[in-house]
Amino acid sequence: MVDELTQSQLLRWIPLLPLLAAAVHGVLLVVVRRTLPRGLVILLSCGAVIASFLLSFVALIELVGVEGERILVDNVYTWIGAGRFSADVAYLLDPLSAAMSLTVTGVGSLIHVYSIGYMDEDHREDKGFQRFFCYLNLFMFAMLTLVLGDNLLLMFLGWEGVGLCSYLLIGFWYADRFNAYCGAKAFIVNRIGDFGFLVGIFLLFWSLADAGQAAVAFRDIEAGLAAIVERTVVLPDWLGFLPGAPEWRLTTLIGICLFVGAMGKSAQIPLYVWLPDAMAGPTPVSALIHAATMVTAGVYMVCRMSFLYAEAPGASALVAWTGAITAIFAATIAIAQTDIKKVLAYSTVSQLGYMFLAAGVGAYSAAIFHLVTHAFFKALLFLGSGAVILAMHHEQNTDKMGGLRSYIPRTHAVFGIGVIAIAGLPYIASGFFSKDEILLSAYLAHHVPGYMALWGIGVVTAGITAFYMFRVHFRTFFGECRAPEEVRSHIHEPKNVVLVPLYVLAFLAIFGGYLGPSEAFVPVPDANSLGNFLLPALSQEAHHVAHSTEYALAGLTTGIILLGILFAYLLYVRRPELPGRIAASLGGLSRAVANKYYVDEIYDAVIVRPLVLISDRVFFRGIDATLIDEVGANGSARAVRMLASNVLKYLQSGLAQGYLFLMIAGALAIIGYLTR
Amino acid sequence: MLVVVLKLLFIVLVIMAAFLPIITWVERKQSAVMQDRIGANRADILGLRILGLFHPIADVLKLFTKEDVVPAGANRVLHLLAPVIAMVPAVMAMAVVPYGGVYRFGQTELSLVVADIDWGMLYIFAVGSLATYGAVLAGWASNNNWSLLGAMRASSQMISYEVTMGLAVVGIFMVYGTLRLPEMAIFQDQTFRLLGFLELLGLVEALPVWLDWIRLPMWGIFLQPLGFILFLTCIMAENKRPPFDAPEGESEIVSGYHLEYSGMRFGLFYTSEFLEIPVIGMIVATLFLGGWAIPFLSQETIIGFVTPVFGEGVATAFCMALHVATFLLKVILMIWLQMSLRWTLPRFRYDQVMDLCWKMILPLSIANVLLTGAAMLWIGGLR
Amino acid sequence: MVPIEHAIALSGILFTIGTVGAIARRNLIVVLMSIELMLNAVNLALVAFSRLWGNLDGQIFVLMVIVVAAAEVAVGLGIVISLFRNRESMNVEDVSLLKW
Amino acid sequence: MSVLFFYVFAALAIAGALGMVLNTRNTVAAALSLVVTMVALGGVYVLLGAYLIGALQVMVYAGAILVLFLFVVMLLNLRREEFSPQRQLPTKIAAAVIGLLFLLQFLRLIDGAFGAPAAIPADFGGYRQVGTALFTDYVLAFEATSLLLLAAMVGAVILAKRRID
Repeated sequence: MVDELTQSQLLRWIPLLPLLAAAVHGVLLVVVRRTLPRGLVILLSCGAVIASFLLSFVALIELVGVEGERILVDNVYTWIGAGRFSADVAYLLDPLSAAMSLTVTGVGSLIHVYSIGYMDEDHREDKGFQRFFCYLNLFMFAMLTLVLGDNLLLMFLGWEGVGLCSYLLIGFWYADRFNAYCGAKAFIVNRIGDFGFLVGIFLLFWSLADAGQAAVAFRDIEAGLAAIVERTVVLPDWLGFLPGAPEWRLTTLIGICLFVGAMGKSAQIPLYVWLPDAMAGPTPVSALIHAATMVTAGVYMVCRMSFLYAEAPGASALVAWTGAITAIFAATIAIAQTDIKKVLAYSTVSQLGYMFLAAGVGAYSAAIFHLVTHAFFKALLFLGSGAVILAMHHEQNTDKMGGLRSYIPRTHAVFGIGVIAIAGLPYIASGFFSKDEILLSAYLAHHVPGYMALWGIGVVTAGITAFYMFRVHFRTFFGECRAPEEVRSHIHEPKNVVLVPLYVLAFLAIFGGYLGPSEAFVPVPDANSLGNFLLPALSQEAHHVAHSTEYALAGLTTGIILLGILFAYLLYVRRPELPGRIAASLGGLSRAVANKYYVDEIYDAVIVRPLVLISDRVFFRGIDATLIDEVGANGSARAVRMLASNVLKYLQSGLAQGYLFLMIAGALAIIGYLTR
Repeated sequence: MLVVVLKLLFIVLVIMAAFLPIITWVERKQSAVMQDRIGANRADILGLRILGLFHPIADVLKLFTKEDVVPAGANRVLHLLAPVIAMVPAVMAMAVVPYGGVYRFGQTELSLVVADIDWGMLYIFAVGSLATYGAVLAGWASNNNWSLLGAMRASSQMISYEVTMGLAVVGIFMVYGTLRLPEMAIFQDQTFRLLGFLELLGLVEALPVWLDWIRLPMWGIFLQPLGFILFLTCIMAENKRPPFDAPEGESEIVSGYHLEYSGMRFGLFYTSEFLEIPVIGMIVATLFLGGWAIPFLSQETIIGFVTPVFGEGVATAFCMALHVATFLLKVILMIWLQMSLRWTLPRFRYDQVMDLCWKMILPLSIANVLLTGAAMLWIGGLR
Repeated sequence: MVPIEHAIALSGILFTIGTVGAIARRNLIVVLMSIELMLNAVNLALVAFSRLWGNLDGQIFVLMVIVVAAAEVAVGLGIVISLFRNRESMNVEDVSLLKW
Repeated sequence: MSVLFFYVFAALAIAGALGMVLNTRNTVAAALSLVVTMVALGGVYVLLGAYLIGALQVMVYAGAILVLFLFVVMLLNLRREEFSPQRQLPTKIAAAVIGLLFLLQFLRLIDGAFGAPAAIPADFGGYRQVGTALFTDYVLAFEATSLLLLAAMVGAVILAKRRID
């Protein structure tokens, strides 16, 4: 069914170029054990990524040029062909993946350039520089495969690939055990999610196969979905408490399974715990992988499968509620964090919550819109914080900062822009339009149970977001400097190679929102260009609402945001001594918040320790060592040896004729048996 | 049936009764001539001794009347058997060699070959390969170390030369496209233009007509000169006469495998050796010298020439006689060649014999095969 | 016309004789010869079948078998010779070192 | 006629085989009786229409392989078997029994198992047909055998070479 679509040999090069660069690096590092000169590394890696950015741009133009259904495909080769099942390595460019790939490559190139400056001191250390760019390119390949892949398997390949790269990059400075630990944590938590994802894929494939529609390509799945929409599954009794039990729609079950994968990858409750620790990696990594691109893979996947979720109201509701709760939960945690990157990490979690909220209420275009804008300003924020950290000589704790405004004004400016953007002040912040669209669609989502509550949570979270972002900003750049003297003396603006990407991102953070504002705010025809561009790729019905309501909602949100900003200003600029007292008065609550609600500790106690204990005692010592090794392997071997050395050896008399005799006898026996 | 028997008798009688004694005499005479002696002129009947032509008879009488010794500790049966076994193959080989073409008298057709089998050459090889046993058994049976040495030399030499002999004539088979000896003879009845190769090489467009008259018969010796030399060498080595008489080698191992033989049994070895000489002659003549074919004079021509005078029957008979005569002539030529070689060349040392086989003849014959194939492809491509 | 059954029966008989010889005789060379005999019996069967079905493949197989037999004899006799050099014996039972 | 020949050859072959196996005193005699078998088999092949195979049989087996055997026997100069002619009876009996069983089984199986032989073209089994088949369908096997022969040759040389030390 792909054949009558427009082919384009161009697509394959978008993911392939970074892969080639990574391969060159890898071969050099692993096989040849030599490092390229720094200049070549930069040329190769950044060149590859920028090239694939340009390619995606060209592809976009080609895509817009396509009349009829806007889809480009590039069948590279048949990856797996087994009977009636076949999965191609094929790339598909529709509006959704176009937006994604442009975001990924665009932000990616900027961050690559930034990394040149940031990883500077690593280039004389052992191969660090090249290794870093090798991983980064590999990540770009995996991410683009995830985004452009035209079937679930290819997507899963990319899915795992980005997981691997995130693991490698979080533990990039593996010399420090803690970083390695964080990497492992990220990997394991992701594996849990991936398990759900995989189960979802299998479930989907087999149910389709039962319906005689076996397919893995998205378009085929979409076509074949009608066959299984009506299917239902009966839940076991012990799940009776679930809403809608005991009979669920199959699509709901599949949707939930897939969403579990999204939870892991996109750090939603309960699997968000890895993301804050992922900040152990270099800051560009945090910006690229753990803010802009990889963590949004879950959102992308949900949107990509929107046709499925549209048929699975239960799953959608779960998505929406998970997103909302995550959003406010993470936001509250972010209030009390002192580590600048941790704050950003939690804000990322909560923003992802927003996106899922949008996806859950069926506003997929809004989700993608927010994804894009978030990519811009969150990347900006992370890179800005990176600049700060550079300036402070790898000091991340905001308690040791303050008053940096005067030392590094440029950084202060761009960071401020980022803060405003995420807070979402009208018209001057890209965050405003996207967030507002999300809230609006939540407000209108009558088909989702408790949609008003969702909307309320969204609004409150917006306020909290504004509060803690400005808190960080104030604590970092205002007041008097709390840094020790010798540090203070060396604070300096970063190099241009670091600053230029910041400027570009700042520009995007301001004006990125105008990709798709609602007509209510920007009264020009086809103002919401991104949304309209995306719509055909998503199964979502556009909502129509009076502009007045939009104004009212937006006004309310903005008011709350301003309130949050005001609080922040009061607490951290006017009366810096207040927060301490408030925390003291709140006592336990504030401690809980500061300690992220002890979630890690709980997981550790409830899941990790028992698991380790059981694995060690029962599975390793009990089953593996004793049962399998001793009894199974060695035991059988011993038995054979006994038999052979005591009985059978006498058959080997060393007399060739004896063997011949036995041979003939055996042949006779067989012949006699066969011809009896 | 009767015809077959007659043919058999003819060939056997001609070769055995007529050729053998003469060959022995020739051997003596030629050696005498070549060594500048007056040899073989003692035996006389009533005082008249025509060039010692009575010597063969004397030989036979002597051999028959000699005492027949079987050495102690010898294996009697095999000792008795060996000479006969040595004799048989040579005789058997004659069965497939044509000594004349096919002639029709009225209704009946007469083809002058005892057994006209399609795989004649294979038959000859098969039979020839059995010739080894005579020497081997003789040497082993007579419980004597010299004999044993001779036997081992004989066996290894003959096996080795069988291989190369087979390879040497592959070229001929390729050219003739058959293993059937009568067909070979017929093939060699044609002629070819000596300078034809100039056309093939493209040196000239077409030969002037008068040059077409410079022709050669399509004989193996012209088509496969290298093959001819190699084959002759091998087949002479098969018949263990000088210069390939390492198995006998009087000076080293006292006349080798038939050291312990005396009387008529030695006579049998002697005979088989001499019998192989004309057989070799016949085979070589058939393979390389056109067999019974008379160059430039085809059967039709002869018959057509004579018929008006004497009538067809006589003409055919005449032609037949002519062919047989030609054949015998060629055989005699070959015999003479072998004789002169035998008296010209000294004996090879044993290792030299083997080296000649494996290091010279084998590669050469393989090269010959390759060349022939290439040439045939080339010419075939030109045609 | 040769009766095929009898030809195959002949091959069976020869094979049996060869087997018995290979099992019962102690002289290494005779054992080798018995194996040759067995091979020949098989060849005979192959030829008979190729005649039966009018199909040449059997004869091709015979050619292959002959080649293999030649190779086998060459190596086998080589072994015999070196064996005889080393332990002055032709007795199969003298070469039973390779055992438990 | 040919049937008569066939039975004669068969009798010769069996006699030769028996002579080979039963002759415990004289290895050379055993080899010779095997020669008889081989030649007889060659005859049988010819009667069965396998002319090329027949010729090759005589050439290779009778003409080369068995001569090789004799050669070795002479080289090692085995007059009689060096070991006591009396054999341990059990082996003999076992061999006889297994042989008998095999023969019975075999005869039971082939009894009336075949129909009339197929009609065959002229010069079936002649060198032309076999050669064509050998060099078209079976050329790969042919090449493989050449490799096998090479290996065997090298092996034999290495084995039989007298170590100079």
